[in-house]
Amino acid sequence: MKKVKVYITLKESVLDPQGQAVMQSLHNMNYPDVQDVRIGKYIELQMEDGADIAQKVDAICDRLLANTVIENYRYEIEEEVRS
Amino acid sequence: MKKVKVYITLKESVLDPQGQAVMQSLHNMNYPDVQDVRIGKYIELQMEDGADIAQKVDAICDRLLANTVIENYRYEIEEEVRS
Amino acid sequence: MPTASLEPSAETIAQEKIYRTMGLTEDEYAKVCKLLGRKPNYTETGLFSVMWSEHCSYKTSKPLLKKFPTSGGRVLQGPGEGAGIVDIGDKQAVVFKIESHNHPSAIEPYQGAATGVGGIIRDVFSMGARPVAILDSLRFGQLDNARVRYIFEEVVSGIAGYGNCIGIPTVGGELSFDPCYNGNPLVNAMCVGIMNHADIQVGQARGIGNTVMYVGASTGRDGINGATFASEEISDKSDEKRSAVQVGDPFMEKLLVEACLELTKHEALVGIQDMGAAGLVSSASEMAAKAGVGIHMNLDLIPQRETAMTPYEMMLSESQERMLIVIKKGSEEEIQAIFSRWGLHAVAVGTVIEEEVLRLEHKGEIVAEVPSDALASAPVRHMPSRVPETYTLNQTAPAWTPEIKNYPETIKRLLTQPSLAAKDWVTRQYDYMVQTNTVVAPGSDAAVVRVRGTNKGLALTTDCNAKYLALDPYVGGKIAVAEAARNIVCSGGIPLAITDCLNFGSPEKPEVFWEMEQSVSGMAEACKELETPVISGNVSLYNETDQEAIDPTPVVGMVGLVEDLDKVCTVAFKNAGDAIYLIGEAQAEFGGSALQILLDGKASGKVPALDLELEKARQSNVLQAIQSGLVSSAHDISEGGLATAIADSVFGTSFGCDLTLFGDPAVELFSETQSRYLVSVPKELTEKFETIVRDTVQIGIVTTSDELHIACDNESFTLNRPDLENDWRGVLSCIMSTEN
Amino acid sequence: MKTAVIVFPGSNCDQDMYYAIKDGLGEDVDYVWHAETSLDGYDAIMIPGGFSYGDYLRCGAIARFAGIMPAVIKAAEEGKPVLGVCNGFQILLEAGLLPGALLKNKNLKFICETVPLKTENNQTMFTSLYKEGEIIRIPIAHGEGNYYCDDETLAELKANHQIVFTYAGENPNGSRADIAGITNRNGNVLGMMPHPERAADAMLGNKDGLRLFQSILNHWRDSVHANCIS
Ligand SMILES: Nc1ncnc2c1ncn2[C@@H]1O[C@H](COP(=O)(O)OP(=O)(O)O)[C@@H](O)[C@H]1O
Ligand SMILES: [Mg+2]
Repeated sequence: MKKVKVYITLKESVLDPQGQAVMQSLHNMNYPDVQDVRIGKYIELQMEDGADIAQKVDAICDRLLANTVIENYRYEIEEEVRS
Repeated sequence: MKKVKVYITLKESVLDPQGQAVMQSLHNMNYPDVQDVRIGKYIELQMEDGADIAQKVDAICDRLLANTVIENYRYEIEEEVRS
Repeated sequence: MPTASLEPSAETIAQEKIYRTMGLTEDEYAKVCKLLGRKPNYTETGLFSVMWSEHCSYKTSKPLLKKFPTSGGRVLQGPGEGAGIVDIGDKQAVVFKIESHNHPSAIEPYQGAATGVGGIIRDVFSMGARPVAILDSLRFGQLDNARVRYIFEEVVSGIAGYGNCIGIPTVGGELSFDPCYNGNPLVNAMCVGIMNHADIQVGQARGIGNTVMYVGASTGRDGINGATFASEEISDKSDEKRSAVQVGDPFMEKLLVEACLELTKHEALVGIQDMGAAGLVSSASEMAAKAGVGIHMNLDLIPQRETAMTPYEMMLSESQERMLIVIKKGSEEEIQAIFSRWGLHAVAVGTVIEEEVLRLEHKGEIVAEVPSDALASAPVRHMPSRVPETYTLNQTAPAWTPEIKNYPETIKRLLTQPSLAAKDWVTRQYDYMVQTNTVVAPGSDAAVVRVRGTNKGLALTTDCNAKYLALDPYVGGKIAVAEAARNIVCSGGIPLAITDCLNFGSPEKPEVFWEMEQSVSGMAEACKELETPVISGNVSLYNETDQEAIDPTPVVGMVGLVEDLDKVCTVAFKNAGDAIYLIGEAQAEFGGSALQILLDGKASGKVPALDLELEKARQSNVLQAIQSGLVSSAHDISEGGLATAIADSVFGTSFGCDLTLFGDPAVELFSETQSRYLVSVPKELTEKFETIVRDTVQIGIVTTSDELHIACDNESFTLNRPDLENDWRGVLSCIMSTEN
Repeated sequence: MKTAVIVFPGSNCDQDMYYAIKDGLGEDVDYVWHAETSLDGYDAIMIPGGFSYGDYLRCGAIARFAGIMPAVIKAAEEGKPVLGVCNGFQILLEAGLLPGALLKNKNLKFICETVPLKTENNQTMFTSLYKEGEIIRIPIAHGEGNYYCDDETLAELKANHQIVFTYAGENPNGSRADIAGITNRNGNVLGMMPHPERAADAMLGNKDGLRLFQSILNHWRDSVHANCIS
């Protein structure tokens, strides 16, 4: 079993109203040091291992998890640590 | 200038309807290998450096970014690579 | 009886008085022991502690609730089931109920409010009705407090998030702000559904040998002890009870609505109930107790979201979007097919048994066995009551009289109080149009929703002026019901029945209990006189922070029937040249008025008097005039008096008015004397109108101007509608967008 | 004309669309379940609003994998009118039948209100009964209606007259170029955030949306007529 961590971020050219709003609040809350905020998604998948796992993750991201018109994605495949 | 990467995840016992819906859809799309999906947030902050940056990030997460009633957060502070 | 390894034994629970931390009193624990004939184990103690909590058992409020009239010509189902049912003709019925989610919303406002909406919707469709509308009655502290703004913002988002997604329009409600709610917001949600008489369902587990099925979301550890929590005061320690917060899944509930409505048409269905507060234990024990049977349930079969859940956790979990159904033995597969079409699982988890017990099996052992009716019938608590000193003081205080120098300025200040300002900032976030039946959208006295396929409509409102109740809970309780009825009448509806949500502080305080008694008496009397029985309701006690109770806030949700949709009426003026009439005379009654709070900073003195006979007569006259098509617009005079009523009637229109009043201008414009209305009538119909409504005077006409000219004795002034409206509309969005 | 209203789990404006066509237009209409695979026999396809699959992840993202979607794509390719409203628009974008994407409203809140729209193009099968430039009032009700596309796409949309409706008053959601609705290149697939089906009933006080459905009906009648003659 693997743990796959997927990070989805808005493309740079796309305005991020949510990030802007958070930044505005941070300024109001007196954190002027924050100069930019971008909000994306962080998705964890538990997947069965297999030779083609990377390919599968790519396909899953392309087809479902990310909308490549506006988003980029990257991911890491980690060994699942059993507790 | 530092880049702070914040990962916000739902606490384990908290229901994740989004993750459930995505998993169901992955199964329908014929990816039965995916056994669990949890959806969280990934936030990037650009912040001015300072001795107390970690403290500030903690405060920002506690006060605004994460809803600590149902969410956990962790973060990494990275040197900003200037392009 | 065995217990899960880490749980304290029955002996330990008794010796170390663990039952007390679980919420049972000494007396209650003794009674449990007596009922069982032995000491309860951990799971059983848990079952009793939630089922006997105030939230589930109404143990302190039950004696009061008996005062309410609960039956009447049209009532098909009174209190006791998921929701009440009232006949609306054509073999159709309206189903409704209101419920609080105050405590969860104080801790996690988005999810607290969202799951409050989800819960009340389940109550309505579990009766077999299709939910057609939601109303929300909201009260928050002062908006200059950042935490209050956060709670306000998130509560509204949560209601919107759930209601919009599930596709039920949120068509009305209330919104007000007062420091007494600073630490304890009130979030009450009401759901209204429509059904055919033939489809009425009950939450009963009839038929020995029948199958008990579990449908909907799987069970997790969320919300364990939520019911007990809702019966405690909010304190700093509340944050530690965070497991008490559940997350809602409106998508799941949408599927559940559709599947359950399909199910209600199936002859194999015997009973259905939602798993609300106290989840499985309350649904199972109530269904069994009502039918005089027992249920044997195998907990290994309960769909579980988390690993290693104990019987205690499973039984007490408040995971959302779950239903318990009882079906005829042998029809399991057919029923499963209905649910699987909607992507849901239905699992057989138990059987109806003759012995009147709730018997729980887990991993091959019986882990709990308690009489089903014992769980559902907590010992009633009779609380002492005492008249608060403040009440006596207010009754004897000299009447407060306002001193007004600048009338236009006072009107503007009044209209820009957050409680009186436009609610658009909130209602714009609600999909109030989905289902395309919303004939009157938020912004008028009552919302009106069409009954599709007929020319009838339902008029819906929630009301409660807690300031009146704070001064005089008896009269205030009467007014809450009367005002709701006025709002229905102004929309062209016949008041049918009410649901109520009794929000109070701790009943253990004699003064609070007195407020409860008085409020309920007042409401009950008004319900009797106005012939609007109470068909469902909810009690939310312990609404306190740092020992300070909220103002008594018994919210009234009322439903009326509009028999002819072509005669629907709203507050907005419709035609220039229409005559403006005032119905009822103003007295110098300012106790608890919006003007008093604005100018004096607090409510004091005697509240406006209410004569129920006069109230009823006026209502029937006004309704008759509306039904006869004589009225262009109608608005009751409530908070803020005539001044705000006039403003409400011109806002959103392109009209102005010329008004001439006689008497003390402060009284004429701002008094909150009851049973009064502002209506406009087409010129050619004024004579007919005056034959139906007698105690009325024409005070002016509707004009095409942007200005409101008002003359009263020596005062005469002009208001500019666009300016005033601009200020009024901007209040909430301004507060909510600029500060942080 | 026989119309299909596609029902996804979580659709909630399906009935509204159904009644607009049945009662407003007086034409034949069926609900078609998302798991069906054929739309043969239907003359027009409606993808209604709502929250398909809860709109979890991204609006419309999950719905586009439903069993019915290949049939929707086929109908679009055959030139049948395909209308996606609100969530339906989002699904059409996710399915690639229309260009661009929708982001959260700029104020980050759900917005429900009736807004003025300008008819930018009345030469489509959806808008022939509106006048060029006509201002109509149609309700919006969405949290993610902020239309986004890149410069190149925007230029194409303009060049091909694919922008059919724009917000005529204040832009409520921050959409690019005030876009409220666009068609594909062929002009037979229309996606729009505003809800014409909510403005198709006099009892609710607004019939501005009904003409959109009447336009579709006229187009269908003309095409049937043309087929008969040929
Ligand atoms: N929280 C809310 N949710 C939905 N609608 C609301 C809410 N608060 C107020 N409204 C609507 O705003 C309008 C004015 O409310 P209000 O001033 O309380 O009316 P009234 O005094 O006549 O009861 C009503 O149509 C009411 O339903
Ligand atoms: Mg009113």
